[in-house]
Amino acid sequence: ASAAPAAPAAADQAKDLKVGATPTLSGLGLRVAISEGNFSSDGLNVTPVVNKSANDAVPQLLSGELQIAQMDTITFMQARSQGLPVRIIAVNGEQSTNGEDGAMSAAGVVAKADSAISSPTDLVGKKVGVPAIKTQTWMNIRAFVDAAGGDSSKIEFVEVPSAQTIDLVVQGTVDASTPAEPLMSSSIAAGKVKLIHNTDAPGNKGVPSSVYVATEEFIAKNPDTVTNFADSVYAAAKVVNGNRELAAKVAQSELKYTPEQLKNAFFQTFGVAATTPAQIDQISNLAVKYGILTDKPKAEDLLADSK
Amino acid sequence: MSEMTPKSNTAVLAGARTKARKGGSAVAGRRRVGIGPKLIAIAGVLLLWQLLSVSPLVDSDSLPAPVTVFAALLGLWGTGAYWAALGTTLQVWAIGLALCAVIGVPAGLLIGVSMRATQSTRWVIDFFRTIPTIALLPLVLLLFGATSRMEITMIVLAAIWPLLIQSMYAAKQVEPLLKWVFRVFRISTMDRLRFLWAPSVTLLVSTGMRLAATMALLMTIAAEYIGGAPGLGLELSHMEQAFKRPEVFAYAITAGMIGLLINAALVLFQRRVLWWHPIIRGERSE
Amino acid sequence: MNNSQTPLAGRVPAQTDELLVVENLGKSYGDHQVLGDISVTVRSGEFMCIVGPSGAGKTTLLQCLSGLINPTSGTVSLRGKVVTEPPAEMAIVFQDYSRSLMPWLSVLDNVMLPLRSATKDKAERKKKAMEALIEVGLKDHVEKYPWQLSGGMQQRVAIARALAYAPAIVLMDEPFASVDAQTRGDLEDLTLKLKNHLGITIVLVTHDIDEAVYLADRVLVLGNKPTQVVDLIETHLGTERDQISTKATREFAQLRTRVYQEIRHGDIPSSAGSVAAPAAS
Amino acid sequence: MNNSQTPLAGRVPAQTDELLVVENLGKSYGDHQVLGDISVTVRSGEFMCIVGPSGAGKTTLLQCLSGLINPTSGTVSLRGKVVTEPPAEMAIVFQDYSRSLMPWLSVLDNVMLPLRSATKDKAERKKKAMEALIEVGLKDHVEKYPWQLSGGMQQRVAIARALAYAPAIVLMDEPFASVDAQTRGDLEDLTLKLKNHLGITIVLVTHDIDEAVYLADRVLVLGNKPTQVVDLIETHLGTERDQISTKATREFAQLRTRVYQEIRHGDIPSSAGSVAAPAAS
Amino acid sequence: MKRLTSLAWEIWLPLVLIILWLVLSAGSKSFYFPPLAKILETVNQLWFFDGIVENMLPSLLRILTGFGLALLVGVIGGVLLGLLPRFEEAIRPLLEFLRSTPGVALLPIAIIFLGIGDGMKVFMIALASMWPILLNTIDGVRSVEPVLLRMASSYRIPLKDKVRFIYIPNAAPQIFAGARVALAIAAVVMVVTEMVGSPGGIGYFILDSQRTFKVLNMWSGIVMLGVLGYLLNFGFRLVEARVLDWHNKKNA
Ligand SMILES: Nc1ncnc2c1ncn2[C@@H]1O[C@H](COP(=O)(O)OP(=O)(O)OP(=O)(O)O)[C@@H](O)[C@H]1O
Ligand SMILES: Nc1ncnc2c1ncn2[C@@H]1O[C@H](COP(=O)(O)OP(=O)(O)OP(=O)(O)O)[C@@H](O)[C@H]1O
Ligand SMILES: [Mg+2]
Ligand SMILES: [Mg+2]
Repeated sequence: ASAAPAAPAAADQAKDLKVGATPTLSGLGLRVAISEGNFSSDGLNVTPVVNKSANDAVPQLLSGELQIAQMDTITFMQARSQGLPVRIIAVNGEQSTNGEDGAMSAAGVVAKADSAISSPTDLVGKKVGVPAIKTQTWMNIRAFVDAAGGDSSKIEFVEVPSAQTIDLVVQGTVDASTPAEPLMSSSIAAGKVKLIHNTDAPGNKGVPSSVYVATEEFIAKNPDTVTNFADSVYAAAKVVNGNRELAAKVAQSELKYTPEQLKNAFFQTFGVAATTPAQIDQISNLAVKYGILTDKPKAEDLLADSK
Repeated sequence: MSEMTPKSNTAVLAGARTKARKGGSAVAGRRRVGIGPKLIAIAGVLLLWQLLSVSPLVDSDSLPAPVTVFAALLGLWGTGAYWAALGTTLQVWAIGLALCAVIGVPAGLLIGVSMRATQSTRWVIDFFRTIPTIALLPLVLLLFGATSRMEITMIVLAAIWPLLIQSMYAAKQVEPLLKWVFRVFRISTMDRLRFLWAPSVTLLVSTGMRLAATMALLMTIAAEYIGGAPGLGLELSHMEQAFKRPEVFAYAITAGMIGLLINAALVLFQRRVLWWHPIIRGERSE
Repeated sequence: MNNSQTPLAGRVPAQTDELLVVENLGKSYGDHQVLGDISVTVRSGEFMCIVGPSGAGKTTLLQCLSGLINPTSGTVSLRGKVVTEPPAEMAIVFQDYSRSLMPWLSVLDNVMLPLRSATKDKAERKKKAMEALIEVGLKDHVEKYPWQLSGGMQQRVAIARALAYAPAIVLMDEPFASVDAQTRGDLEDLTLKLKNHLGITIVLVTHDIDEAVYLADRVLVLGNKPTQVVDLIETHLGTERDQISTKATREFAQLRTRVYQEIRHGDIPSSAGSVAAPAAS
Repeated sequence: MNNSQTPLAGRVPAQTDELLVVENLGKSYGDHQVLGDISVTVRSGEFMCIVGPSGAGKTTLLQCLSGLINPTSGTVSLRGKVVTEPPAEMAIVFQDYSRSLMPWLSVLDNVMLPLRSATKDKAERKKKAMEALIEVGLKDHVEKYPWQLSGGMQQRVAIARALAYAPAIVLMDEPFASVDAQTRGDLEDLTLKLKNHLGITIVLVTHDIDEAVYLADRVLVLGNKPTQVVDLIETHLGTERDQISTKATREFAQLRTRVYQEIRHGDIPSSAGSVAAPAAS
Repeated sequence: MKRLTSLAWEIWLPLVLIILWLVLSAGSKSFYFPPLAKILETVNQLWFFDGIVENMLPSLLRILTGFGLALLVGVIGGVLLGLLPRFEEAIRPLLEFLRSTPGVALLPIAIIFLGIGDGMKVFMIALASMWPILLNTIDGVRSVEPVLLRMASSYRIPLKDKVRFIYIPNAAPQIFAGARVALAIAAVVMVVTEMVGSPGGIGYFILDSQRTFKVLNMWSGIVMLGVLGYLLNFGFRLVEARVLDWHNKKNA
């Protein structure tokens, strides 16, 4: 990492960090890093703070209530595009697949088990529930439907509370919806729904789906801390990626999931190294294509270590 | 003066008690409902719920059966997290509500008394009270973070309106002739507050208090739920994230029961204080 | 005392007995003029009775006298000072007595309440209140609440409240309307006693002409539309009066006939000024 | 008609003129017994006046008669049928008239309200209400609200409401307490006319003994503690009465003295039964 | 003249506050608290008049139906429960319970039965905003002057007339107080429920702007919501001034 001009001495930098993270499986990376002691071995004292969305995290980053927060990449880009002074300091989750048919991932589009919908193109003209419109999930669905030759603009998207996604499909209120893990796998196992397609964008495997961000001010004042933080989460990711047992253990103890829920769960992969401007561009291209962003941001402006 | 304040207060309350008992056809005449009908009503609803949850109308995972929910509740009662969350929520709720009362009631009465004040504040009140507190959450988070101060701010922003508005209307309901009596006998401002205003506005204000208490509770939980401050709402949110529907319902039922208890206490208070009011005297109406 | 209202400013006011001076008083509710142009002076220590048809504006006049409502025109002054607020030395018994009692206070507390500012000692307050309640015959009902009392009893509570306040002036609006003949006589004599022994000035509105003549030093007869002073009659019945003997006198009979006719015709009868009108019954 | 109350069951009831029969009526509020043991019969078409000290229980008795409150002991029956709720043919004028009017309805609407169920046609209702209001002299105030009226005017609204209802029986609780002498006389004559020409049965509570004697066919005097019937006096003053001449008769003077003394002593005077008591004044 | 003074009294405080806000926020650099001038500019661009048609009208429709329903159910239910005190006491625990149950638990149930369309939204608005009206109506019905009730039963005024001419007018001041509180609640619930289902509505607009960090848009939505609230209240006040005319004059 390149040091900012006149970087403060390491001793003056923040060591006690409050880090906002989602209370879902995508927030597992941070919990693993804590429980595996990666932070403490780097001299950091990290307290996880539950943040349900980036909307709650950003004001707290600005006010100094939080030092670092985890959020999905698209939301981060939206914040950035509105001029908020935040940057990516590390990758959290990565997209686990290239959107191959039938592959499980962190979330997926499901329909009722006996539904006529069986492929992405069948979604055209149907009512699909997403957590929110113009977000990453929504964008990815459109991307793979278009890639499969469908016209994604003809899908009727509705917003549904994440806890209700399965109910609404079973109920028939929506034709398909997008549960996240572990709800998706347990519902499929229960025979209620079937997987149509995961919510990964085609060809974007390894692209960061969620990132850790901090304010520019914090990054400038605490360059070493930021580096240490990134190193710690990458170290933890290396351990937990592919280690179902560890992942399940931390998910049970820190995120209150039950063993039954996690039985078939898919654990997403966490980033083990800093992202590249090329990967960032892959996402921002899609975001611009689907109108989430009006202008394509310069990847360098988004990353802390390119400053 | 100070010597008599508590005394005549007790006198009033003592009067309340004796009257409530020996008040002849007046108070005693109003037959109160025992616990029986209440239990029957509750049992009826539980039965309906149970039937609904096992019926093919709804998926049993969507609407867990009451037995499942109560089993979950019993399970939660065994955890320290439940009680800690309950304690935190109640504490924040109490502070928030107290603030609402301290600001809302006097302000509402003052605005209600004066025509000019009513006119002056009309636009402002109408404007601000339609702005949903939820929309202000990021701003409040920016100012206070996910702390109890954030919660209290949210509570006050949401729950002050019932008290303010009910107090405004209460102030306009004071019997004009009694106001004259107090003017004629040049009764001091303190006494005027105690012996004219307090009894006259109690009904409307205490109903405002019941509304505000519930809104404050809901707001506390909502703030914890969305904003991530510790308490019942956060626990509920955890359970929801973990897709533990019975526990979610168990927490919701906890909130419902708190509301029930708070309101029962407030109704009891109302009955105690308003024993003289036709509403409680309940003279034969039919 | 502020004297700037008198036309002859600078003159030291003679120790006049003019207590309440009403000058060209007029009062309208909206467009509806109730009081026309009333001028009258209540003397210190006198007992003035006001009579007039129902709806004439007696209550309105009393409310103007007390400063509870502002006249549309003209002024009321107490000892030369314009009245805008109820003066400290004044007590009122309202016509709508039942609404003027606080349902949340017992009879005793209702009577004691106005005494709080003047009498700091609670026992003392209670003593005064009890005395007044005994005077009006409610000794056994002091612990009850107003809504547990009969109409006449409520009215007597209102009277007791005014008496206990020990005012210099009492305005009473049909204070005996709901009490029985016996109690009424007793209360009439009680008010006479207050006037004679304590020097309290009393202005009393009544519909009972006998009562007006029996009690009053002067009877103010109101009438016409808008309401004006029809007559102001000195009774000259002396200080000591008695329910039986005073009412049996010829003067009494003449006075009541005169008042009766004045109210009936809303105007001064032809024989006005003298007391020569024929006595009825 | 249900006749099971009469002791001689099976006997076909003679076309009796017993309308309201009160038998051994007692009423307590909590421990406080107000009415002792009252038995009295109101005849069809008669005018009965009830007098008695303030707080004696006149209002309570009237409320028992109407079935508004249940007696603690004894019964009230109307045409042989026990009264448990206000009978359709009965109207009441309440003592607390100002509270018995709805502040949110105009005077006219207040009077029209009870007519809604009997008279479907609104114009007809309005006509009846207006007639009653004109009778009580409120023609010009029908559009006002009760709280814009003087006390006496409010009381007359309450009277008009009862008249417009065209009942067979009217119970009136001190209905003229707040109106002036002139209006009072007119209203008294109006009620007499109702009785004489329309055959309405009237029970009227009053504190004015002259009024009681002047109006009544029989005067019911209440007294004692707990309250009992002290006397029930036939007046025998004839059907046609006149404010001046009737009140000037010797019988009238004797009757009023008798009633006065009975109230005063709460008991039948030594000379009771005869009408030989000396006339006062 | 009288109208002018009363208008002056009504607008001085809002004017002062707006000017204060304008001045104090003028140089604001804070991301979340932009200058008022900019907010007003955004209001002008976004809302007049496309935004009003697109977002305000659907919301207005929802809030009006929901609030109307709440009024209807609250008043009718309040009168019934007010007249049946024993029944009311029996079911009070249930009502209090329902009233205090968080929306996060009620919303799923409503979604199960009513889906995610306008039906559900209107239902949630009505359910949440009904309580103040209900409780106040019960109070108002119960506090009728006893003498008035005796009068009514002595004239055998039938129940429907009693309800119409005695109970409801007597409860009217309280009902209005409750309805005002209800309107505020209705707005909150409207915003929250618009997050579910098809996009659209002013609440959705505000929360979506928030989600995408378009703070100016968010503020413009808040301002418009305030204006909407003011307008609703204004309409409401016209009704109230007529209905409670007697009350205001009597107690003035
Ligand atoms: N608040 C008011 N608004 C409008 N008119 C009113 C109001 N108060 C009184 N009036 C009118 O003023 C007139 C006089 O009323 P007031 O009460 O003074 O009469 P009064 O002489 O006391 O009559 P009474 O002997 O019946 O009590 C009446 O015609 C009444 O209608
Ligand atoms: N609700 C009540 N609770 C307790 N006591 C009551 C109640 N109502 C009346 N009383 C008592 O009953 C007695 C009789 O009252 P009532 O009103 O019948 O008297 P009244 O003869 O009509 O008197 P008045 O001529 O003064 O109107 C009084 O002593 C009163 O205190
Ligand atoms: Mg008067
Ligand atoms: Mg009485």
